[in-house]
Amino acid sequence: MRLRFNLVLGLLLAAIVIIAGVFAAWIAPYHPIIDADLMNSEMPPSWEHWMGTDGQGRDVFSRVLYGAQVSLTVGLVSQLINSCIGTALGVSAGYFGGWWDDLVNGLTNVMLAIPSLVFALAIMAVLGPGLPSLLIALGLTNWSWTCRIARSSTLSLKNQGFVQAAKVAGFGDGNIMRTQILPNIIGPVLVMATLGIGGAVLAEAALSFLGVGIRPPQPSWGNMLTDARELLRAAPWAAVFPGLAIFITVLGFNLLGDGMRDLLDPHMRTRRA
Amino acid sequence: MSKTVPASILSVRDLRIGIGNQSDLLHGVSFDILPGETYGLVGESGSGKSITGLSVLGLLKRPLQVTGGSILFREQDVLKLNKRERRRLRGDRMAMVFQEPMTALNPLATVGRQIAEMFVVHRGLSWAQARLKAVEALETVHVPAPDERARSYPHQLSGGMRQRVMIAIALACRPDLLIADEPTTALDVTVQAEVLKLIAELCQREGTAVLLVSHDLGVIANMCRRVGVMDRGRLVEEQDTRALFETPLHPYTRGLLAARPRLGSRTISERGRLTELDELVADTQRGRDAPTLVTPRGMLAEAGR
Amino acid sequence: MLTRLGLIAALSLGTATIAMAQDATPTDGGKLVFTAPYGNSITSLDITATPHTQDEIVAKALNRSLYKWNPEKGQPELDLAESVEKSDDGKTYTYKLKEATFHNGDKLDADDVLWSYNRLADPKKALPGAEQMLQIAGVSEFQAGTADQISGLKKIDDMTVEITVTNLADPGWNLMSNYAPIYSKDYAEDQLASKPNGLGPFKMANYVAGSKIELVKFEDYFEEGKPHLDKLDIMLMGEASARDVAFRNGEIDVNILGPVQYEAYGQDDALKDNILEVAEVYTRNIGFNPKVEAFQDKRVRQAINYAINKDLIVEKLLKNKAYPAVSWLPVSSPAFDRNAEPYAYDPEKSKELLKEAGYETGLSFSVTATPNESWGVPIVEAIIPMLSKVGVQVTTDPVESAVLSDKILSDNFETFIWSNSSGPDALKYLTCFYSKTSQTACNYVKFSNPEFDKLVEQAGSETDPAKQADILRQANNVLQEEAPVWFFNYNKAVMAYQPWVHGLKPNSMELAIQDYEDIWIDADAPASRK
Amino acid sequence: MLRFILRRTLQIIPTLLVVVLIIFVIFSVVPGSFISSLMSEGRNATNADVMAHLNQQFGLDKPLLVRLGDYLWGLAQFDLGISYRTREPVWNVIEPRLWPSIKLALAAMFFAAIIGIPLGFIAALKPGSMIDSGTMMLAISGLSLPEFWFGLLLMYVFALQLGWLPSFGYQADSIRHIILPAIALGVSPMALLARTTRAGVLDVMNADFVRTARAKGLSEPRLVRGHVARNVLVLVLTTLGLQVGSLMGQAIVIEKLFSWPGIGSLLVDSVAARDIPVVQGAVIVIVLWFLVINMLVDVAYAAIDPRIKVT
Amino acid sequence: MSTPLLEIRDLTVHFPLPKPFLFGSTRVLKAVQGVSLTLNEGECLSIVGESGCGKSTTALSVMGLQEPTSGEILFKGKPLTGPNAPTRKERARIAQMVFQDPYASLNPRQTVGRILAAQLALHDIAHGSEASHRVADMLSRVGLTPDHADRYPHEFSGGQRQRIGIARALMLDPKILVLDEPVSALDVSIQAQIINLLMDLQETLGLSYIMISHDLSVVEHVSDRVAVMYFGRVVEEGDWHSIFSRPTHPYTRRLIGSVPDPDAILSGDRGLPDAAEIPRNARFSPDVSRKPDPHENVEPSQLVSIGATHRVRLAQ
Repeated sequence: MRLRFNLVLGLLLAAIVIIAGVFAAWIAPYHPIIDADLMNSEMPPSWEHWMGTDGQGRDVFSRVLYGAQVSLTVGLVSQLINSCIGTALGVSAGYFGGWWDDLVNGLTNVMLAIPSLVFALAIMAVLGPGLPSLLIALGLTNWSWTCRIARSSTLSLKNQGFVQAAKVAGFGDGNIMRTQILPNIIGPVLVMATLGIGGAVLAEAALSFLGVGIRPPQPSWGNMLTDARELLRAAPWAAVFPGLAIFITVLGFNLLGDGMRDLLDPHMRTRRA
Repeated sequence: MSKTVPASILSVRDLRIGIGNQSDLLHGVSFDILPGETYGLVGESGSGKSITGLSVLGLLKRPLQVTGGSILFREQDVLKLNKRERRRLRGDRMAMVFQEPMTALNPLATVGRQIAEMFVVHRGLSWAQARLKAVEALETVHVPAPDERARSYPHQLSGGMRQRVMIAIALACRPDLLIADEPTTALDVTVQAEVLKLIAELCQREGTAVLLVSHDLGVIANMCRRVGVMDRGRLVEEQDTRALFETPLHPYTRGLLAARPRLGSRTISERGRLTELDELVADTQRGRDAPTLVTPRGMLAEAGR
Repeated sequence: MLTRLGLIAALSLGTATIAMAQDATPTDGGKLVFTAPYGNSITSLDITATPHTQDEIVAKALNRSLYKWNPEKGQPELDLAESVEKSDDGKTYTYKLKEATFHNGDKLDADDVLWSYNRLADPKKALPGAEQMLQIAGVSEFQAGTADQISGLKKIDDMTVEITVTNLADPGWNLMSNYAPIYSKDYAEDQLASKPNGLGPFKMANYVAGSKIELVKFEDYFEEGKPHLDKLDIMLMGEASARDVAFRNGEIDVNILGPVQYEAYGQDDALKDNILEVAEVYTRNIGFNPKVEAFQDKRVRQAINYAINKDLIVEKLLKNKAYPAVSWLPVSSPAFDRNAEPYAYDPEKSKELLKEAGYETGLSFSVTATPNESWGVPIVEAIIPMLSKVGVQVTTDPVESAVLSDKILSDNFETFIWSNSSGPDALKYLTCFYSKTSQTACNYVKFSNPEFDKLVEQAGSETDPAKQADILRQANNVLQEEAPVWFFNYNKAVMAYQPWVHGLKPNSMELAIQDYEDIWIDADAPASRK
Repeated sequence: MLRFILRRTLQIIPTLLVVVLIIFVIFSVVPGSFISSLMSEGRNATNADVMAHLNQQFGLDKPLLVRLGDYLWGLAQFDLGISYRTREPVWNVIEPRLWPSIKLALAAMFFAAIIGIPLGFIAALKPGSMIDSGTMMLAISGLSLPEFWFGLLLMYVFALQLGWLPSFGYQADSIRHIILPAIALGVSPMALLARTTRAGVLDVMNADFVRTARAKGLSEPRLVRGHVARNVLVLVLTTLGLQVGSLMGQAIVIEKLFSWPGIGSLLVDSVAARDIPVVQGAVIVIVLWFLVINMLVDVAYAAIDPRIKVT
Repeated sequence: MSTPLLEIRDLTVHFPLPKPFLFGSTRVLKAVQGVSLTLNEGECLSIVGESGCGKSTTALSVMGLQEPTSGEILFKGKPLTGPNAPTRKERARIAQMVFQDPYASLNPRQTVGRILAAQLALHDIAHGSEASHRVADMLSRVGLTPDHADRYPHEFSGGQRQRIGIARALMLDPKILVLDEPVSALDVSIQAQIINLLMDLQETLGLSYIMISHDLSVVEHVSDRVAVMYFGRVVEEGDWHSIFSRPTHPYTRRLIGSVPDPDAILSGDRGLPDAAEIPRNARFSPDVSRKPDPHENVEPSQLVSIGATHRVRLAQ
């Protein structure tokens, strides 16, 4: 019951955000950058501007839609990078063990110890603001949990019969990791990634707040929110809607992740059985 | 004659278990256990023997639930008791030993404390007094250096020792009924022998009735005077143990007995095939109440003898 | 160079409005909770070690210099000296020092002045305040290592100092700097950063790094009857929105306002009467790098000036917390041409000019910008749609503030948006566009125009202030015509204060820097301020 | 036990070394320098001679490897170097920020624990119920808002509208000042703790030994107290430790917003000013805090869980 | 005597234990200590013993899944260990393994057909339809139907999975099959089917088995020869009949005596076995009630022959 409810709600919210992002160009009534009319800045929501206009006189609704594109790209791509790094390191470390495992473990600990926001901040300082930098900064700094999970799952899988059987049958280590181990840890890795998407969206907002986010005037929810924080009294809609968008996205992906986790959780499964 | 027949300590009548209102896991099982008697329930995985044992104590996990029938313990239907009354019976009058002694003990508490808890909860002793009793209980189950062991944590003990601790917990309050659910399955064969012997010894001494649930006919034969054979949620046969082995009535029982290689049965000349279960019992015959089930209290005669 | 003494005396505050009742008699006692709005920390309590305004806000309470800036008159005046005598050649000044006491009890004497100025100029110490010493004779030899001490500094007696300068300019402009305070020669130098010892009206009581500085009245302060306050807390608060909440909540007594708050406070009956605004001497601009070919064409630069509706940006984004710029010099400058009109918003003319220059289409450039709300990325965001209407594509090159100057000085930009000092010393700041001024000095756009050069040279050798102002006015107009930058606005600094606060001054140099000794609070102050 | 602590302490060294290296490498290629940050206000051009002298004074004219070597050599002698910005020893810059930072981290964690753990318990006791859904949704909602946004919200509501609490600042002896930043910082670990606790309770409630405890006839309260709570704690402890450990580094935004004089805001300021020695020092402190907390967690494990041998 | 099919010589496997910090030497868990065994063509050799006795480690060493600390394993006289060991692929054609847990031994993400066919492609034996043909063939051979190839493991019962596991092990046509507790996870009724299947396959395919088991009744039924392991060592070894009819080492006796056998109990031959009742034989130092410490070296001892095919460990 809970399972379905949260999972469905999560899926629904995530789907809304994804659709908004993918079809932004078709849905959005205005161009998010060029269609700026300073004369009509800070207009409250109306028929022409469903979510009002911001301080620059741009349509908040359109910018929220295009922002979905950016925020989703940030979330999905950076998590994809994280998942790939984490999984590759975690699986190989768990599978081979030995010095490589020690090395990966050490690196994971280092990554856990350095606050990811600080790390991302430093990388952004090097690469300069902008979407590609952001993807790299967030993609390189958040893989330690995935790595840990991939490693521990691999450790428990590698002594299971089917992995042993593949070894006995003569398959190479790479092949075994790819065909035997990877498909069986994709669940928990996916859960981590889903939860991470929300984290990345929030991290984008935090970095924007610190002045190193997406390159304006490209709209992202983070920099919309940062721009609008001064307008909270004068034009609350300029802040509320991107804030709401972040809220919905993070909530959606978190619910999705939790729901997936419950789905993979043997307790919950027996409960339903 | 009937006056010499003692009342059963446990009388299960038409017990049904399922999820929701469907009784698809246990389709009405009835049996009796007399005071001091060791009764065996044998069956393969999924036959419903374990949930039968658990349901007597009221330990079924959601969403499993008893959907019908009655469980009379000392002539009182425990299903009609409220939660609190039922809890008071548990541990005190009826106790249980589980299969996996490693996970069945709390890893973070000393075994002494886990035994002592029984006296605190059911006898109202102080922890200090209970501890002394716990050491005594460990002594009873032949744990060497009980005083020292009482301070140990479960992980510091071997599997056999842990199962002894479980038995000490179960028998701490001298219950009338002990339900032993595969008590030795996780143990090595030499340890298994010792543990079984211990259960038999203690229960005989205290006159505790035992419901022994096992998949191993050997274990059942060792321990029980009467056996019920379960298959697919039904009790398909119930007999005196010796009779069961000599003249199994239900085809499933026959199949079960035949399918198992017996120690010493091989002849030097050749390595024979084993009889497979489905050669003896057709699928349609499985899990059906057969006329082989004598009565729920089939052994009255013997009890009175 | 010629003296410009008195030239700026006429510095007009034009639009500055002083709503405070300054006539009431100050009462003593109480506590003021001031804010330093340019960050969440200060760099050092030793102002000589840092060039940041944020630190100056604190230093102003702790230290005194030989001169001080008089915000009302708009010129430097003597502070630690009772009197000064100028030699006939106008290059040697003899100061009679005041009786003053340092916080540690030391008395001010001539050696302290010599020691302080020598220390500032010492190249091994690499202090930012060294810039203020350059006018003193002998400093360059001292810095080059050819002299052991600065020849232009002489002690006459314990309370008399003689300073020789290299040109005719009033040394007060340099020596009033808060970055060039007088320290006690007998005080351990390495203690200055943590236990400052100055001549200022307040002394350190408690410093919570990254949070606040608590100061208490210095009883032996040399000005009689001052300071009025018993205590002064300076809160380090960089977040405008947080400051807003704190001010409205009565937790702080003054708040430097950003555009949005300026508008909001102005519309709020409870707040609008206690606002102090002043035209600051900063010009915000977008500088065009001539290394982009199009920017070598005057018509392109003018076209951009025509294409942007700066009045609208000032009104909408800056909420009128700025004055649309005409040319480089700010309205408060004596050389400001009151008859000059700023570039009008005229997209048609802009298109025409671009067409003439051959950039009808295809002109695109990026603006290197910091996140600053008044002269950073938000402004660029606003000009993007405007310029796109005349066919010019603009992108942003957002950078951290630490990187902006780096990129500019290393010529690594197409255009930048910045806020630059443009006063009060008009000649000094127009000289930035002199063709021989290097890019790393302040000719960031490598401006070179013979006509302009001639005017600047002429102004430099003109001794009559009025004539000089005239010439500079012409130069300024040439600059407008040539449009080496997009002239955006002159800053209007705005400070909100609680109604019980009195004695704040409209300081056009930097509004956040106040003469704390003159501030007092009245009986209406809440209990927490008493 | 002592030996364990000693060994863990030694293990910190390589981690720290790698961290120092990473930061060093990153900031050696970062654009902008301490010198250029001096004129970031765009007001006065700083004298070129002064800049050159400064470069020399801080050894910035030396090759990168020499600088790294110097730094590591200093570090080995517990010398963090001299701050470019304040020209004081780095430790003098960091030290006053340490206690406020620790205080905030602990306060945030306290908030997270007293709200998150009970929420998780409540949710797990009736899995699948509306209570479960509700509490978990609440917990996740808490972390679904950007920190600074949530912080501003708290300011507006509790400081401005209700006037209950001060909106900013640090006061050594005041609990009132720490409440809002602690809540703002604590929401995300709170949500995580609620989740972990819920999963942990579900896990433990399904454990065989809880079934044993039920079979022993324990009442639910006794069961939870005697058998569930400690075992859940073992599962939650890791999360708790990791969170306390990383809170110091996560507090950047909150510290900036609430003008809290912690390591995080020092770090951001130092990054902005390219004051590399302080950046290094602050990161080292943050990482040390993380590692030490995790060591303490391991020690706590040994105290709670007899299965873990500390040698 | 001809070269045995497989020969294990003095196999020793040590597992390092976490090193104590700074002080103390590295400690090892001596899982297998000097085990020597031979397997002849067409024979079923069973290794019995209780958990932790080293029987599984021995089997894993044979499969190349565990690197021996010392000793060697020879296949037809050629070493399977050491520098001249065959590659993993080459070894696959020699020996295959059937695993204990039928639920963990099949990749849940692959269809049965893929599980079986993948190795054919790897070894370049058959591809495409030829491979599926062979898979179908093998499936019928182990008592399943060809259409089972399209299903996923979770659609099968435990017994069926074990059949799939056997099929997988046979795809490469190996000479030796190592059976690691092949029926202990199965229900009694299924056990018989699998045992019968294994015996049938051995005969028709001429396989040699090494069976690891703790279940003495199964061992007795299936084996040709039996080795009893106790704490890393072989304590008694011989043909099945000698071991079961004349168990000589006290541990073997105790092991056999502990099996709860209904027939024996019901016929009254034996009651509940008791460790104390096991006859002590001074010659064999049968102190089996005290567990040897697996970390320490046991004093050297050797196996002595007490019959043509029967050897027993003699402690000095």
